[in-house]
Amino acid sequence: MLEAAGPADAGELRQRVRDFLADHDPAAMDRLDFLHARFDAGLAWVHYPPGLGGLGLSRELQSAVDAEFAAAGGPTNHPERIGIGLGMAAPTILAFGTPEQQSRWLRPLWTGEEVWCQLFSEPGAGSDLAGLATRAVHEPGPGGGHWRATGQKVWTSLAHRAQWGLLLARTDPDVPKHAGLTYFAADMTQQAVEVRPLRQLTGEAEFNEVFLSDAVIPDRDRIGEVGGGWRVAQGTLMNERIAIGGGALPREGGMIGLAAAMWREHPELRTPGLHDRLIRLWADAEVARLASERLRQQLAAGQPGPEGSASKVVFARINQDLAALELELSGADGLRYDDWTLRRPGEVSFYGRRPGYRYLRARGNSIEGGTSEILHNVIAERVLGLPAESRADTSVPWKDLPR
Amino acid sequence: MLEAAGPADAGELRQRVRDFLADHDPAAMDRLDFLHARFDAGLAWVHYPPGLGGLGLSRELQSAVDAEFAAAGGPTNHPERIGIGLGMAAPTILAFGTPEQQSRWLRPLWTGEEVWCQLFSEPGAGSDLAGLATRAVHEPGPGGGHWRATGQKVWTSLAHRAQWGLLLARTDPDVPKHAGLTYFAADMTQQAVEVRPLRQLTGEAEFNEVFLSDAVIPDRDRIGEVGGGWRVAQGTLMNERIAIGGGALPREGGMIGLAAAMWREHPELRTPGLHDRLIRLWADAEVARLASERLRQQLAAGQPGPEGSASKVVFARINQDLAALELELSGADGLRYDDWTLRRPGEVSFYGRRPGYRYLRARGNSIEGGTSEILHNVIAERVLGLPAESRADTSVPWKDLPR
Amino acid sequence: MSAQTMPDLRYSQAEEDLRAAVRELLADRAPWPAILALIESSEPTDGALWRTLAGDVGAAGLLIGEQHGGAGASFREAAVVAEETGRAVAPVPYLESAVLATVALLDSGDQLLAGLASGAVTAALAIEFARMPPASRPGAALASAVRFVPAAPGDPGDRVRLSGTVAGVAGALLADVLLVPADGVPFGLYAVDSHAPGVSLAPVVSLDATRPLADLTLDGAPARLIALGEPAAHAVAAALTAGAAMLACEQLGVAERCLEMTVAYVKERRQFARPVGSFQALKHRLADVWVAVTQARAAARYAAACLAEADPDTPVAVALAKAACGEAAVHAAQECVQLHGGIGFTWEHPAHLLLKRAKSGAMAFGTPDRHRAVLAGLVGLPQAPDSSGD
Amino acid sequence: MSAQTMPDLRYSQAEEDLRAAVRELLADRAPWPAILALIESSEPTDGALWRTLAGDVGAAGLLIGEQHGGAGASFREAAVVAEETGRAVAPVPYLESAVLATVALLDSGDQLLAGLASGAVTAALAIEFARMPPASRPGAALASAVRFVPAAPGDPGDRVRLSGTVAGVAGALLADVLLVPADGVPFGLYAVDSHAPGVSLAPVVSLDATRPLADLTLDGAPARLIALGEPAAHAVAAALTAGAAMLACEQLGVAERCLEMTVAYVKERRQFARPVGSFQALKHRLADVWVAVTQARAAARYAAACLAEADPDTPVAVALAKAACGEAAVHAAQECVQLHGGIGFTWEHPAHLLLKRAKSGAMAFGTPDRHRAVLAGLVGLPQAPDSSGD
Repeated sequence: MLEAAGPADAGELRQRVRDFLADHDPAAMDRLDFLHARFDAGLAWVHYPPGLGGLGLSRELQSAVDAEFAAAGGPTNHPERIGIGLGMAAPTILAFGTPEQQSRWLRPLWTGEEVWCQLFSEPGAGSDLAGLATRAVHEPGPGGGHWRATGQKVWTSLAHRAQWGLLLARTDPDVPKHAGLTYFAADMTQQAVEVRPLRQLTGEAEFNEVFLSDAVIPDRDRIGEVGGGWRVAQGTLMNERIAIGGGALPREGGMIGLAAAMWREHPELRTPGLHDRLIRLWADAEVARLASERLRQQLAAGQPGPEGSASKVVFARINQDLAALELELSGADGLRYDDWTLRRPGEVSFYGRRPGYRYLRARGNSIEGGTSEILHNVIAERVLGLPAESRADTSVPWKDLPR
Repeated sequence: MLEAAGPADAGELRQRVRDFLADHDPAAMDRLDFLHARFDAGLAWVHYPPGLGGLGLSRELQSAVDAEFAAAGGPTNHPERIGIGLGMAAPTILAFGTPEQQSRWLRPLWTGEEVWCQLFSEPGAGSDLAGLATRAVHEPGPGGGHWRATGQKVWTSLAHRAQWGLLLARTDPDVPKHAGLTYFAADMTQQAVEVRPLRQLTGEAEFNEVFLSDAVIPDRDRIGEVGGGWRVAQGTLMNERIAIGGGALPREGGMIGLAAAMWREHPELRTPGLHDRLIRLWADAEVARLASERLRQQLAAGQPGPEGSASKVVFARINQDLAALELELSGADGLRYDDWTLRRPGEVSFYGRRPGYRYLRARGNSIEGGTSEILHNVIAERVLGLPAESRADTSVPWKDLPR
Repeated sequence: MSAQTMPDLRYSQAEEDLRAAVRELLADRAPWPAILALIESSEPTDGALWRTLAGDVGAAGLLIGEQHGGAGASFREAAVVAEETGRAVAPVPYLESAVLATVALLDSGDQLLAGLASGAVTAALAIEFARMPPASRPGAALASAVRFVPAAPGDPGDRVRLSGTVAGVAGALLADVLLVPADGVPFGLYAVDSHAPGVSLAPVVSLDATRPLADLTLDGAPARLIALGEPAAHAVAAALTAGAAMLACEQLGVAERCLEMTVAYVKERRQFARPVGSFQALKHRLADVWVAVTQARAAARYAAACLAEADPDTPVAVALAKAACGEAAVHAAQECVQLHGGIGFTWEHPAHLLLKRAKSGAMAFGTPDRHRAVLAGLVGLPQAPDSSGD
Repeated sequence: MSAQTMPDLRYSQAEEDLRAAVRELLADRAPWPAILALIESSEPTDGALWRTLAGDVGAAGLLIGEQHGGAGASFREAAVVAEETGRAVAPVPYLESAVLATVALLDSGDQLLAGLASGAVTAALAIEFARMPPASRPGAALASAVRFVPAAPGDPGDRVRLSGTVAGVAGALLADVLLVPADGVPFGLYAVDSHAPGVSLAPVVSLDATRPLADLTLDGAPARLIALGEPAAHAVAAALTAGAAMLACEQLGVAERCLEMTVAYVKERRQFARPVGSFQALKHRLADVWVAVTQARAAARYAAACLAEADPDTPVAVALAKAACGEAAVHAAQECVQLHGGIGFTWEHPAHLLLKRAKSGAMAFGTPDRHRAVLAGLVGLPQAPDSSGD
C-alpha cells in the first residue's frame, strides 16, 4: 500500500520520524512529554491536519510511522483503552468541531489523558436512536450560556473512566424527532452525572448506565448547530461501524485464528461436520478480510463506498458463527465457563477469556454499533434505493409521538 | 393409524370392499362402469358423505379401502392426472357447493371423466390474489341468469385438458378488493375460453395461460355467495398447500430418496462437504415427514392446526436444497440437461426426469401454491398474531387502487 | 419403523393435564427473578421445589413401575415434564435424577427405585454430561475412568470400593446417591452414598448456571453393586439414550419459551412509533422460528414414542430429535436475545438463561453435528474420503 | 501473501474503460431477446459478436504478449472482460478461447498465439469443463483419456496422431483449433485442427444453453506437438487455474446482474398497492445479496491480482474466489428467480439464463465445496476422521 502514495513520501516520513527520535529519546523522556512532543510534531495521526497532530498526509502512511516508533521503543497511547476517543470522538470533532474545540480536545484525547465515551442509546431509544428522550434545555448567559441535560443513557463503554461524553440530547421536542436533537461534549466528572455498571449476559459489566440530572454543559461544548445533532451523530455512527467491522487484520487474525488453532492443536476434537463449518468460515473470514482491505484502499484513495455496512454485518455473522463453532469444538470443556463474577473490564475484547465467554460476547456483535437489522435497512434503502419503510414518526413533533 | 377409528370399522370396511368386489369383477367390467359402481357404493372416498361417493367415515380409513381395491386389481381413477380436481375442487365443492352442484360434479370428477383446473392467478395478481382484474358481469335471465367473464389467468395446470375451471373473478369493482370477488365453475370447453401453453425455465409448458373473452357461466355454476368468493378461494388455497407440502410418504420418499440413492451408488462422487449437506437434509426431510404425519393425525382427529403452512415452507426449502445437492453430486454430468424442447407433460412431477430438470423445477416450489414469502406472512400474522403489514389497499374500492 | 406403524405423535389429554400441573408449579415457584437470584447463590438448585415436583406432582416416579411405588407411566409422559422444565429453565435435577439415574436403575429393580419414586431420594448417574449415548458400539463407548478395588476387610459381601474421577457430572451436588459406572473385570454399575468417606465433589462453573456440574473424585469410596457386565453396560447405555431423548424434549420446551417471550416482546416494544413486531423482516424470522419449533416438536414426540415402545427405530429417533431440538433451541434462543436488542444482552433479563440452557443442552450428550454423524451411520450414508489433497 | 504486500483490489481507470467498451458492445449486440432466440437455434454461439469482441475490442489478445500481436495486459484486465461476459450471459467463447486455450499456449510461444490475438483463430482446450484445477498434485490430476499413436507414414516430423475421447468440452464447437492434452510417454499438449479427419464433435445438451458443450472423439486425428512433459503439464494446469479464476470473475458479473435486475423489478412491480420492494423481508434479502456481492468482488479481484503477479498465494486466492463467487452467483440468481415470482419462472424472462449460467459456472472447474476442500489442504486445516461409527 505504500506504493499508493509514492515511495518518496513514505521514505521522507520515515526519515522525519527518525529525526524526531534522534531529538526525543523515549528511554530518557517522561511518557506524556514524549507523546505530547510526538503529537506536536504531527506524527500522532499523519492524516490529521498540521497543528492537530498530523501532517495532512494519506491515512495509509500511518502504519509506517507507528512501525518506526514501535521499533524505537516509543511509548504508545494505549489505543486499546481509548478506542471510542480515537475511533469515534476524534473524527467527529475533526469533522464538526470548531477550531477551538479541535485544539482543546484532540491532543489530550490522542495521548489518552482524557478518555471519551458515547452517550447515545437510551432504554427507549435503541434502533430508533432519533426517538431519544434525554432533554437539554438552554439557559442564557455569557459566552452563549449553558445547557442543562437530564435523562438516562445506556450501553456506555468506559463511562466510569471517561472525562468526556459524546452526548446526543433533545433540545426541541416541538419539531419532528430528527430535527430536535443537538450534539454535545459533556463533562463526565461532574456530580450531576452518575455512572452505574450495567451487567451483561457474560457476567461482566463492560457497559454502564449513565444518569444525567441537570448536568451542566457550557454552550462552547456544543458540537455542530443547535438542532443539527442527527447529522453529527450519523458521522459518529459511521465511524463506529467501520471501527467494529473493518479493523485491518492479518490472515487468520481475530476469531478465525482461535478456532483454527484449536482445530490444529486438538485432532481428537475434530468431527466432519465441524470441518465443513470451519473451512466455510475460514473462507468467509478471509474473503471478509479482503473486502475490508478493499474498502480501506477505496477510503484512502478518496473513493468511500457504502461497503462499510457490509463489513459490519459480515463481521458480526462470522464472529458469532466462529464463536459457536469454537465452543462446540471444545468438547466437554464447552459446558464450562470461567467466571460469572461481576467485573468491570478495563478494555473491551471480543477475543479474550475462554470460548464460553467469546460465544456469549459475540451475540452482542449484531446488536452493538447498529443492529444487523438496522444495517440491512441502511443497505436496502441507501445503497439499493429500495422504498423506505412507511414512517409515521418522521413528520410529527416528537412530543406527539406515541410511546 | 387404523386403531384411531377402532379396528371394528376397518374390518367391517374391508369386508364391505370384498363384498363389492364379489359383485363387481374388475377383470370382467368396463373400467368406467366399475368406477361408477365404486363411487355409488360409497367406496370412492369414504370420508365423503353417503350419496357423494363416501360413507361419512374417518379419512384415515381410505388407505385400507384403496389397498383392497389395488390387491384385487381394480382400475384406478389415475389420481396423478386429476390432482387439482381431487385435491382442490372436490373439497371446495363439498364445503361450499349446493347439493345440486355436489351431485352434478363430484362423481365425474372422481372418476376422471371431467378434469378440473384452477383459474386464480393473473399476471398482475400473484401474491396479491385479491387484487385480480378478471371481470364477471351478471346478465339476468331464467334460473338466475348467467355471467360473462373476461380476463387473463396464468399458471393454470391442465387447462388444455380440463372440462371445468375453478374461477375467481371480480363481480363488483366498487367495493374493497376482497369483497368484490365471486367464485365460479367455468366450462373450459366453450369457444370463449382460449388456452395457450406457458413455457417454464425447464423448457416444458407444464402450465397455461387462459384467456376468457365473454365466457358464459350460468348462475347455477356459481359456488358460494356473490361477493363471497374470497372465503371460498381461501379454502381452496389451504387445500392446495396441504396437497403440495403434506403428502404422506415413507421414509426416504421424494427427493431425499433420489439424492440418498445417488450417494450410495456413486462412492466416487462423494465429497465431505456434500456429506454434511446430505445428512443435514436427510434429517430435515425425515423430521418434516414426521411433522406432516403429526399434522395428518391432528386433522384426522378433528384438531386442525396451523402447521400446514409450515409443511409447505419446509417442503419447498428441503426440495430445493436437495435438488441442488443432487445436481452438484452428479459431477460432470451435472453440466448436462436432457432436453430443452417445448413439451406439454401429461402430469406434474417434481421428481421426474434428471437432476438438472429437478433442480430447475424445484425453484418453483417456493412460488407455486403461495410463495414462501406469503406463507411467512400468514404464519407471522395468523399464527403468531404479529401486527399486519400496513395496508392501504383493503379499505378503498378496488377500482380506485393504484396499479 | 415404517409409515404403517407410525405412533401417535399428538399429546394425550392425560399428558396435557400433567403439563398443566407442572407448568403451574414452576410458574409459581420458579419465576425468572427467583432463578436469577438462585444462580448467584451458593446453591443454584432449588431443593424444595424439586421435592415438590418429584414427590407431590409425582414427576420423579413417572418411569418407575407401580410395584416400586412409581406411576408406571412412559417416556411420553416423562417427555412432557422435560418440556416444561426446559420451558421454565427450572433449577431442579429432573433430567438428572428422574431420567438418567432412574433409567440406569430400572432393569435392576433395585431398592433405590422406591426412594426415587417417592422423591425421598435424589440420585445422579456419574457420567460426563457431555458423553454421547453409544450408538453402534455400546461396549467400546462405555469405558469408565473409575476402577473398582477389592472390598476392604469388614465390608459386607456386596460392597466394593471405587477409585477414580469423573469430570462434569450433572446433578451430583444435590444427589443422595451416585450411580457410578466402573471398569474392572467386568464393567459394573455401583451405588455410592454421596456423603460417604472417599467421595468428593468439586463444583464446576458451568455455562448453564441453572444446571450445576461437578467433578467427582472417588478415593476408595464404599460402593454397592447394582449390575455387572452386560446388564450394567445396557443400563448405562439405556440411561444415556433416554437422557439424550428427554433432553431433546427439554430443548423443545426451551425453544417454545424463547419464541413466546420474543413474540410477546416485539408486540410491546415500540421503535419508530410502531411495535417492532410490525416490521416484516422480524416477522419472517419469527415465522422461521415457529416453523423450526413445529418440526422439532414432531421429532421430540417421535423419540419419546419410540422409547416408550422400545421401538427398534429408537437410535434413529433419538439422534434425529437431539439434533433437531438442539438446533431449534439454539436458533430460538439466539433470536430471542437478538430481537430483544440491548435488553436481551443484559444479565437482568432472563433471555440469557434460555440461551445458556439451549447451548449447553445442545452440547450435552453430544452436539447436533455428532448426532447427525451417528445418523449417517445408522441410515447407510457413509462419509466421503478426504479429498483435500486432490 | 501477507497483509503488507496486499495488492490493489480496486479497478483502475483503464480497466473501467475496457469494461465500458465491452458492456456497450454486449448490450447492443446481445440483448436478452437475442440470446433467448439464439439458444433455440442450431448454433447457440454468436460467432460474429465473438469476432467483434475478440478482434475489434481486443478481448482475445489481452493475455498475449505484444510480440505475438497481443495487448500484453494482465489477468486484471482479462477479469474485467469476464465480469462483463458474465453480466451479459454473452454467447461467446471468451473464457474458452481467450483464457483457457490462450493460457495453455502462452509459455510455448506457439505460432497460434498471433492468430488468437487478432481474433482470426478461435481455440478450445480439450478438457472436461467440470475438471478441477490441480492443486497439490498437478501430475496425478492431469491424466488424459486421449493417447497419442505413432505418426503415420508421410506425416511431418512434428506430427503424431491422437485417439481417444474427452467428454463435455466447452467452446469446442466454434473452435478452429483444439488443444488436446494426451497421455503417452510422457504427457503432451497437441494442437488439432477441428476440421481434420478423425475429429468428431457431438454437441451436448448443456444445462447452460448459452455455453454449449461437446463430446470430442479423436480417431487417429493428426496433431502437432505444442509441449511435452513438465511444460505441457504446467501449461494445462495453468490454463485450468486461470480458467477457474476468470470463471469466478464471470460469476461475479452474473451475481451483480441478478441483483440489479431484481432490484429494478421489485421497485416497479406492485402488489397490495405498493411496490413489492417496499416489503422489509424482501429488502433484507436483497441487502444480503448485495453483501454477498461485495464480498465476492474482493475475492475475485484478489484472485485476478495474484494471477497477474504470479503470486505464490494464487492457489489459495483461486480456491477462495471460485467458492465465494460461485455461491454468490447461485444465491443471487436463485433470489432473482424467486423475487420475480411467477414471471421469473418462465422461459420468456431472462432470469433463467442467469440462473443456468450461475449454477453451471459454480460446478465447472469444481464446485465451491471441492474448492473449499482444496483450501483446507492449502491452509492446514485437515479433515476429521469418520466418526459415524462412534
